[in-house]
Amino acid sequence: MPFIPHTEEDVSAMLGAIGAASIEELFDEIPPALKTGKLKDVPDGLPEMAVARLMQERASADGFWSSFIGAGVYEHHIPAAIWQITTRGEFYSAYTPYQAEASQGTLQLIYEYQTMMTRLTGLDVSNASLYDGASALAEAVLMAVRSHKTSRRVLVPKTVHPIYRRVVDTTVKNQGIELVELAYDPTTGHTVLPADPGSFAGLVIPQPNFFGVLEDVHAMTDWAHDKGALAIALVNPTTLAVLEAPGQWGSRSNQGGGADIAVGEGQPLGAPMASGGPYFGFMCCRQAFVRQMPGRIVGRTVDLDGKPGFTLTLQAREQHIRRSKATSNICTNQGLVVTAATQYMALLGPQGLAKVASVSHAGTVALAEKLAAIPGVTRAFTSPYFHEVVLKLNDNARDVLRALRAQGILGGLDISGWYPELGHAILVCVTETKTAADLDHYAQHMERILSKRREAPPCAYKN
Amino acid sequence: MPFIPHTEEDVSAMLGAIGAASIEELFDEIPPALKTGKLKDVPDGLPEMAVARLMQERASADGFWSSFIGAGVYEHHIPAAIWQITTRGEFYSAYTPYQAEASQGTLQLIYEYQTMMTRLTGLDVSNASLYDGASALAEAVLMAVRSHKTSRRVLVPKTVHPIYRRVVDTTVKNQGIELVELAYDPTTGHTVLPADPGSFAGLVIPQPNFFGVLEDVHAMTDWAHDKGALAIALVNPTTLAVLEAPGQWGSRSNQGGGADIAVGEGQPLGAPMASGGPYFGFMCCRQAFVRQMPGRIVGRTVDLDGKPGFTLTLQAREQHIRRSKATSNICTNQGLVVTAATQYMALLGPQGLAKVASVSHAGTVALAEKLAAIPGVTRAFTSPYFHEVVLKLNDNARDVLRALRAQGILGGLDISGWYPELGHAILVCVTETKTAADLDHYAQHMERILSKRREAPPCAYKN
Amino acid sequence: MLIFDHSRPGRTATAQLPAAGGSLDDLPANLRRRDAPALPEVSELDVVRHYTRLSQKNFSIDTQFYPLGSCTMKYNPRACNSLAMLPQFLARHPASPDETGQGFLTSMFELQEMLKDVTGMAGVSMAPMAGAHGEFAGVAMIRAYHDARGDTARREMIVPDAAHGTNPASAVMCGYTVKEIPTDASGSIDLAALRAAVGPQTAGLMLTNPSTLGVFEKTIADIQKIVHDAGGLLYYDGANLNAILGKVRPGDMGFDVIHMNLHKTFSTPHGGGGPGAGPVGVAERLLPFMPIPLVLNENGFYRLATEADLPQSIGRMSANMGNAGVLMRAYVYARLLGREGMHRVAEYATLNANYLMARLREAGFDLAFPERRASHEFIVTLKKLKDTTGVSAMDFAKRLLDYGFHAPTTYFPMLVPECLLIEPTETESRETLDGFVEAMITIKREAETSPDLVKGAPYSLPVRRLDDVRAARELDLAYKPTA
Amino acid sequence: MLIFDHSRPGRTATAQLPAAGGSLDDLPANLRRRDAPALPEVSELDVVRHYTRLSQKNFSIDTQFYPLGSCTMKYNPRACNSLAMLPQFLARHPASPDETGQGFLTSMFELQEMLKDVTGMAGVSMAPMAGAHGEFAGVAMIRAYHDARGDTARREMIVPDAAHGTNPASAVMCGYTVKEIPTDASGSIDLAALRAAVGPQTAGLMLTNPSTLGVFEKTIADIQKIVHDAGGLLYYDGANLNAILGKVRPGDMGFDVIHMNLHKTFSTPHGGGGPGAGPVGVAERLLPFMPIPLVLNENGFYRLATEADLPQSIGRMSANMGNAGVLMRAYVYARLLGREGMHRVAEYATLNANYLMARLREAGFDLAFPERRASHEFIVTLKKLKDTTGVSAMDFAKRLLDYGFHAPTTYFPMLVPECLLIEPTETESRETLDGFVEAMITIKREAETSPDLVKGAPYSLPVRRLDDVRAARELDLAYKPTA
Repeated sequence: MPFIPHTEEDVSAMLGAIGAASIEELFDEIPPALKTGKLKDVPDGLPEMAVARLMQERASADGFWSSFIGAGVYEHHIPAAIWQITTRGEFYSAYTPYQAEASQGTLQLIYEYQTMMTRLTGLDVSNASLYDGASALAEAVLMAVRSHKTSRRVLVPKTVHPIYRRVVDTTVKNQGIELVELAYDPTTGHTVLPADPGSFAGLVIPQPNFFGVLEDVHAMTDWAHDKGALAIALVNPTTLAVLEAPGQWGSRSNQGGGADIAVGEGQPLGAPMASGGPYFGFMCCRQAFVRQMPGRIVGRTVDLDGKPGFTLTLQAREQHIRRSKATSNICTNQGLVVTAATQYMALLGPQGLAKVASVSHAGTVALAEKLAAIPGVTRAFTSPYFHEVVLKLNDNARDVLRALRAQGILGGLDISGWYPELGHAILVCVTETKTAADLDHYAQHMERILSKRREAPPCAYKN
Repeated sequence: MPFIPHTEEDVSAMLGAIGAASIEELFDEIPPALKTGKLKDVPDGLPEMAVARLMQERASADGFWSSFIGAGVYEHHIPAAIWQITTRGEFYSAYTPYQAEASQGTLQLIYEYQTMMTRLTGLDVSNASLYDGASALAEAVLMAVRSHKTSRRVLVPKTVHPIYRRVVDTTVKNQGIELVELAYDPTTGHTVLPADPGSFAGLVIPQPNFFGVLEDVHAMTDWAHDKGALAIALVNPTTLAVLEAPGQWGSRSNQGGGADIAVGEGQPLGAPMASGGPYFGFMCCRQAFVRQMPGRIVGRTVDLDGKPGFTLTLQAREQHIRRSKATSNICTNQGLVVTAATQYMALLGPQGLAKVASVSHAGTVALAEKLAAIPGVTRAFTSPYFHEVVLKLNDNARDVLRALRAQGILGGLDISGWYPELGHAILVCVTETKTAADLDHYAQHMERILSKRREAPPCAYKN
Repeated sequence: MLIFDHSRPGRTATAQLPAAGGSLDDLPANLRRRDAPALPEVSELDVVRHYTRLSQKNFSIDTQFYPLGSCTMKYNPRACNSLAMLPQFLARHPASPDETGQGFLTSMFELQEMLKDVTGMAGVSMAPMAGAHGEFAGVAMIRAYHDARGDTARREMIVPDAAHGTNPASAVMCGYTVKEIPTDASGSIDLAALRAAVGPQTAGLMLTNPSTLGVFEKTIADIQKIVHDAGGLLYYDGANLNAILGKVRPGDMGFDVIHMNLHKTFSTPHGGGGPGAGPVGVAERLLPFMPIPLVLNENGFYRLATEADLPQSIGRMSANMGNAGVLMRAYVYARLLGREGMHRVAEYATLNANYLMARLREAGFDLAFPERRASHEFIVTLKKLKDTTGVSAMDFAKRLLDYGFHAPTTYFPMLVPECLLIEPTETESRETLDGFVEAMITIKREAETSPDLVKGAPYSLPVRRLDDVRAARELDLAYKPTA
Repeated sequence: MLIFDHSRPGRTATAQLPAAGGSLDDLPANLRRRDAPALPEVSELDVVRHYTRLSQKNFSIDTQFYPLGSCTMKYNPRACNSLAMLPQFLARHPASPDETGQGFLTSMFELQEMLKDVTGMAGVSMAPMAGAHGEFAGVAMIRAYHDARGDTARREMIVPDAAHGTNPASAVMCGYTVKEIPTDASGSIDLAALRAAVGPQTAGLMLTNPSTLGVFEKTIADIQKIVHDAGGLLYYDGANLNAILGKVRPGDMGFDVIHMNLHKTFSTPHGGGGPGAGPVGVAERLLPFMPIPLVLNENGFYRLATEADLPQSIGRMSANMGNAGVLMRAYVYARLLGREGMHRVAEYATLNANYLMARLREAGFDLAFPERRASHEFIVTLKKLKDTTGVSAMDFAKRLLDYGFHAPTTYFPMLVPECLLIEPTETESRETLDGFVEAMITIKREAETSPDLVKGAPYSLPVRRLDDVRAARELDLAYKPTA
């Protein structure tokens, strides 16, 4: 019996102690008519050996690709140490640190994580993480509405990742919150601030935005504050090594200005792409809003002997105490991924993270120049971008990407469906994992494909 | 500087404390003329990211194969838990447990390993492991000679792995020890005991032998003992789950008979094949010979409070104390692989190991029958075999194996060079990792190849 | 020592930095960061040593028995971890075309199908990333259903008082008001109260079965009828699914929607508090509302469903497809267990719980519901001990840590005073349970003879009892060096 | 608790057993086992929990500073482990054709070339599986060389008294007698004694440089000339290669043969005592005698050399190609370090050693060779402390464990009384070294004021001081249940 240690002798001795004749008898409070027969769609159990072979075959079938897709999830180098330590049993198989004395490892790590995130974002406090970047943005919207006394409207630029906007919508729509979409300038790719926004609780400020374009975060922050609303930064943590911290946004950041809340996707900090997760969302805010922040929070305190130690705190906000009055229904964080991310930030440090950001950016610039030199490829926007760029093609994006795929290249994300006004447009990203040869390889094939030159069909295998 | 934590400030402060002007000054006792210039054949250092990509490309180039090669190294399923635990830093990066109090993890594990090995072999004591099976055999030969008062001759059947015999030769030849080769019966594949062997210190008894053939270990053990020599068992630990333990060999095993020493290759117990290592050799013996046994040994004792604990013991045999009078020059074991093997034996248990052995054997029998049914393939020997079998081909073995390789199959080991008297012969092995479909796939291609039918050439890739 | 204490200006883990240089000169100066973020500046050895040592300060399943009620801390098979982390799986970008992920998507589809089978539901979406996330999705589907029918007056969700706090919290997030109903003395829902509570305002009832009191709702058929007759839907909180896996299916009990905690029943790692996974299963009438994406099988080609496939979907829960790697671990677990293994889960979890309950009862502990069968968990109440010795459930729990056992859940469910909610799970051996009983007996004796000893526990852990009040009052949530 | 204490008849880790059945009926009954071997019968959780907990009872580099002299306990980069363990590498059978292992063999060939470069030797074979195994190979090559020239009277190997015990032991295994020569007061070889020792009987001299006393043999040029002039060969024991990597090469010093400990200088894991790897490098004249296999490059195709390629080889050392996986780790390490990294190894190892020596001297510790530079290690002698307080080097070492530091090597080299041989390695930070100095000072003070405290150490580990005498006298080498 996989994972069940009981011998026949155990079972009979235990039933004896209980005073039951059979295991089945222990289920005598379940109405017999409801009991399950044999399951139909669960196959026979397999030994680990067989499952390992199956999964190895499936992994081989999926293969490796030269990917230039970003769009919120980034292929960064993950130091080997990180997951070897993260998957140690003591981290991997521990529960939520409710028994603080028996969980100082996890608790101290989260405290360190919180500290690192406040330093990256330039804000006062951080929670222990949320599900992912999109849900973190949704929670930030809810938090802005809770914090704002009067308005239930939040402004969300169209330059925010389209799926993030859908997640926010799913999350808040039943609570009578109105999401107002802000347009972007078709030339620059910048968000356009409306002349007469009406009253609103918060403004979401993506930096860089979904197009990779750098928004004028200072002006946007000041504008939100001028209107009495909260500034919600949506940021990529890698870029924070070199781009201004949300806490420093705006002209009045030294007077307690700056963004009020910063959220984002933590995946770039050491989480493998893994078809979508697990990642984690981060959330930081100014001290004033800490009691409105959802999710777990770890604090430092002392023990009976006065020795420092760590514990979950501010639990009075949470659902297991406040129930229907809770700040949110969230009662986990993405602990294991945060374990990895904390090590990632420690290993990379300020120098390393800045280098990852700048090398990735330089790669994107180099590729964009190579590609834009090909007839039929142009940059969509004129503004400075970071690390990711929108290119317009003179051919169907889906077909071009498919042709690239035949060469083992995932050439970017087709965003024509989300932004039909851009025509055939792809969002292309380079990270530090790509060499100059990788960029050349991509550009050569793009040039060939767009010029409609045929290549001798290779094997059915990608090379 | 990879793996060097020193900042510039550290270096100058440390040089200050030393009273040196530069790091170079610390090498002022080295004659300047001898100092090294720039190294030539070491390339520039690469970041982990680049090395990871390089190694992943090399691994992909080597690929996966459907292998039917055994010959002393066996593809068994290795439970996922084992190497995840074995590579925990506390096992992986610990030194030899000289400071016993700070090494109870490793020491207790080795004590458990020693216990398991004595139970597998039916002998009294085990050391903490040796380099590999071949070198363990060489050490057993030396040990037999040390234990025997008069003879420096040891009988080694030709049915012992040819490379093992070479390793023994390399190891013992400078010590005036004579190795006497014993022939085998060309029909049965059994070792033939010579009528007049002369005086000898030990007889090596392989079970199963290199051909997979089961030797009459009882008769061989009795014969060696009758001649006043030691019986040295050379065994595959997996097979000991179902084949008689060396300690029980011979008709007088209940009167202290049985093999005197048992050695073998530990690889089947959880070590990946990994192009050859690291594996470990095991060595067990009767209590009477414990002080002649090379290698580390762990014993159980008590601490100052009378609490049980574990420590290296019988170190007085070893080189760091006895120097030129030492039992051997060995001062390591294969600790990390033993760490894996101990978990393997615990996870499999007597039931599991017996099942691995019997399923592997049944697979070999099934494949041998399928192949022997093909015109041009015959079994080389008539005797019962275990888990591995010699097949004679009516075509060049190397060419046949190459043709199988084009189908992704490694069809066995060509032993024609070592045993020219067998003609075109291959040694074929099946383990529990192979399914019935794998066996059919092999047999179908063997049939096609030997019948000289052509197949449409596939891609240059194996499928 | 914090990682920041190891930091020295200029120190780096060089092997982890890209070799190439990169320029940022094309960026507007005012958008660039003025001061580098004060992340630790440490060596690779510093990181490895610091976090390896930190890990050793945790209790975990891999090191201790962990009978934490309602959390299902069972063995997380190591193969689930290594197979979900095969390099190709990890390397796949979530926005890659479905063609490049058939291995992954096949696994996901098969998991979906297995989850449908074990729950008896008509459809499953694995988008939610935690139990509470699944609850939200489930309640949102209930609301979408009523709204789609124009039945918009149903704005009240009924929740038993013993429910997890997430139930009312999730209901509120969907714009519902919560009506709480009481539990009777035997630990069952008070049917009369339920009858009184339902009406045209009822959106549904959220129920955990077996309940958080560790007992099966024997009147589930009646409950189902009352709610459905009133026009409400029935929500199954899958927190205790492990108790009935393979024995009785929520779909067969008449539930309309269910969430599962794969980190409980399907043994994906708890990871110190996440990531989990909270797939939702639905009955036929809720199929159109499932959150996206889910996996579709089109003649053997697997693809992620989009808004075009489910135009009435409640929408998306995450930027991608939930906690995919957690789902992969659950898939591997399901394949290892297989059909027979699924049937065994509830059986042995229940056997272990009832055995432990019997032994503790025999040892003189008071059970909250002595007349009931334990499900996979049960409740001991230390009220009498507290009254006579002053030793609380919390003291008792802390002392267990000294004996090498993680504490059971304390003070939940709130309606039982000084309670310990104990869930041994099916993967623990009889010897381990016996060892736990020994420790319980010893501590009881200590409480009776030297209560201060117990009140001062723990003694053998990295820290002694921590001051939670101070933690909440003098907030210290991020390290600030005292310059 | 031993794993055997968890064993119960009939318990198994079922997921690890093959599903199929197998028959053994075709085997002769008398060759089949009568009684099943009494291996543990435990669950997978039992195994994971037991060995995870056992691991926590170890000190290791990943958890503690480990200044064990002559052992080079430096950080083992985690990438070396994971990249050597890529699934395809692990799955390759050693007898597979070279065509199926070009990725592996390319790596091995490049490692060979790098080892040649850093040692200045003409050829390298990586067959030996440990340092002592490499010593054996090296001495065997010396013997093969003399024998091949018919120079068979050379049957004496000269070994300094400070040498590792493996040196004389390896020489004896090759049929040599050992002649020991003394060390002078400054820690150098006594040249006069060496001159007196050499002659037509001299096969060679085995030398560690820097020596085990932690100092460089300044007269290496003279030593080399004396031995070579006498017709002997010069053996370099690479145990201390980390001290000179990238600064001076054994080949340039005139050595004819050398072994390397990759588990020291190339940072492959010590693994609780192995596996290591002990490649040998040789000068031109010993090339024909190298152990096989080694890797040949034939126009970009890599293959393992056989007996046909090296007919005069001393032969094979293992059934396959040595500890291949260890070599892979060393290869990854070498690529991570690269040329500049190699040059830095000795520099920073030496900086750390001299810094630690200076600080301990300043703190009042006696150095064995106060007038000499430390190489990558140095010796403190506690003779005076022992004489005045009774606290021995062993007591001191055990007390260090209580402070969270692994002890230095004690009582080696034997010619320095009450010695601690201290090797910090290049991967430790100044702060760690300072912490160690603090502990040393504290213990010295304890020894002077409360010597019994130190003599009773350690106190904070899983066991207190163990009775080694009893271990050797009342041998208990395997568990036997007391029935």
